Amino acid sequence: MDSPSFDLQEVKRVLEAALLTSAEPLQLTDLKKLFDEELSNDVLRNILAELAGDWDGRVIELTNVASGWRFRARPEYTRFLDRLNPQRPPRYSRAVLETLAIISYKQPVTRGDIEDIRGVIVSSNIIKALQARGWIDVVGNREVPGRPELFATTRQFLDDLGLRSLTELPALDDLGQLVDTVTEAAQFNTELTADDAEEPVEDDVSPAEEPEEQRVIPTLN
Amino acid sequence: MDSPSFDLQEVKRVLEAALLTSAEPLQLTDLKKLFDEELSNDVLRNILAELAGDWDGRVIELTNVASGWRFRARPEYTRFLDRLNPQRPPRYSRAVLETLAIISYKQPVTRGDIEDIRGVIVSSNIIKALQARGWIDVVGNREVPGRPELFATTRQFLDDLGLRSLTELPALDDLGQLVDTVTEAAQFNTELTADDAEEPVEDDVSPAEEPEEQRVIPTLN
Amino acid sequence: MIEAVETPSTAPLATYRGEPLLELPQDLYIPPDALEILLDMFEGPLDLLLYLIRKHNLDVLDIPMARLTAQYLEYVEIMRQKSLELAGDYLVMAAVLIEIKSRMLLPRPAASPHDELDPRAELVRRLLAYEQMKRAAHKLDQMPQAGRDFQLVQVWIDKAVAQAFPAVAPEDLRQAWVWLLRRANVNQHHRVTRDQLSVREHMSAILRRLQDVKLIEFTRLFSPADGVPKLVVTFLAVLELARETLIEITQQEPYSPIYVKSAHGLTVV
Repeated sequence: MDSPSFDLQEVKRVLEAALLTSAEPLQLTDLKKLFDEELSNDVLRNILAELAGDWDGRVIELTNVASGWRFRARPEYTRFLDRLNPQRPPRYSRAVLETLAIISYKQPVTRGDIEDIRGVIVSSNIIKALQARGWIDVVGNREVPGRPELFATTRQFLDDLGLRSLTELPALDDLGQLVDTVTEAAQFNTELTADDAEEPVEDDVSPAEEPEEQRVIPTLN
Repeated sequence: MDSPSFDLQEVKRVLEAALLTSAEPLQLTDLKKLFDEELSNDVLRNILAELAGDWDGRVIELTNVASGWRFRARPEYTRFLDRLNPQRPPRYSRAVLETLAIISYKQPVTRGDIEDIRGVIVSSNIIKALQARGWIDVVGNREVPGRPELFATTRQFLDDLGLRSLTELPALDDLGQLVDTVTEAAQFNTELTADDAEEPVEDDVSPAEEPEEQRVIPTLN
Repeated sequence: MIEAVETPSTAPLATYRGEPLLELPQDLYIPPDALEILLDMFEGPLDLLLYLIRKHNLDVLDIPMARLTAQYLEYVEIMRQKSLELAGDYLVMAAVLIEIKSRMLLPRPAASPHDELDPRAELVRRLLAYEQMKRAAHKLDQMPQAGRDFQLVQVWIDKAVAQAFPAVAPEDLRQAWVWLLRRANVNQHHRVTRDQLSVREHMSAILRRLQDVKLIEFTRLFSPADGVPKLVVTFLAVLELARETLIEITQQEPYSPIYVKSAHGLTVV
């Protein structure tokens, strides 16, 4: 393995075949297994970057998520593809989404923690739905009376959202900002009542763009 | 509908996205559902042929199988991709292993012999599975009423287990503690096999790869 | 929160009924049908409070407790009429609000006006913490999700080429014997010794030959080059086969060639 005796173009083709046919994202360690030759991470990354470039602007794109690399169709084709698969994952209710958000940003949390923040009982159906989706799981128990279960998000959650790590979640609005956004939020709620699905107000808080880390990012388990 | 108001390139891209993301082959009727416009079979077939041409010589190819159109990886990449998911080989059930052990150690045996030892009926599926694998075959019939078939292990069985001869099967004498089967005959025979072990394999199905061995040249068949 | 629990849960209702509804501002009025739809949207008392605060442009840091409490109780009363299940969480909050409101009415000690913790502080903290998560939930929902907003690529590959067979190691067979032996119904006459392997292997080999050629001259079963042990084993195999009537050994007359036939061939012919 002194000089690269292997054909880089062939390596790229094998990688492409593997990534196109794999049901799961593939890590660098997986991809190495494809070859007799020992390929360094750098070489692999370079080829993957090249491959991603080859697919740029086409109907599918190569993405890097928490569990590795995978191809996905570009979102703009979803509206067509939905006609073939009428049953796609539902949009979750706000109750589910709020529970998910609390687990995502505050993990690991108990059901009690979630209830404290939401101010209502968390139905076990919500927890079950998120567990069934493979997005959360139990990572331990808090050592207090009753030993409540601690929930955290899974790698699949990150994969499904196309994220590599929790640090890529949209930044939280900080509390000071919330105090100042009275008017804006009032507007938001008015639109909500008007049953407006778009809810554009939220978007002006640019996600992930803010460099100052004013939030606590739980380390990925 | 009269003149193609739709963008053929876009139609091709949507078809490509659908075929790349579908777990199942897609029929023309499925593919038509993708579009608001009504596309004729001829138009669709032309576009599919064009799409197949675009992918010609690449790692995956568009094929038309009985149940419709689908992309599939070209067969020459299978050997690489097999390395990715070395499916953990399934394990034989205890019934199969016991049957195989009896045939290995007691051959030639009839199904009745196996049943006597195992104490239960031997399902014909077990025998069939072992025959299909090429590990046992029928070497004759016992001349008793019903003329039951006599089973023995094959050369391939030895090859697959990495044995040169049945004498290399694990010795069973150390099982004396479990069942006292040790007789003077066994002792005598142990001496016999002590020398026998060095013996090259007696094989009537000669594998050509050991030229220097002074093996028994099959004089018959 | 803790003080709130101590407040009898019937207290807020009693208080509420003691207060005239006319105090409510006009713009709070929502037609009953619309309200029903609206109520479904509230995820709990905090959500409802946030709605009221935002709707009326109240200052979160200086909430007019009397006004907010009155409005809140009005909604709770309607909810109570619609759905009793909802009442629990909402009633606890009602108690909290009333408790805060009454503490605000108490004259503040002049000694330390600024050190005194605002009775509303905890409520404000909770409202903001909830709003933060509510917004985060909305952002999460906006993110493209696999399956919902984009599809994953899945191209077929023929994997049937090398179908995986169960692997068997010689040791597995020995283990299988141990299982057999451990079973009570193992009979003594099924003893297995090392030698029999060799003899039985040769028995099988001889039978195999006899499948193709029905008749073999006895001596051709032996090859002197094989050495004595092998010759002995082959001989034992022939004898054992004869004993088990799997083969027939014939000789026309003394010193003439001995022939070995499979018993199978014998009966067929």
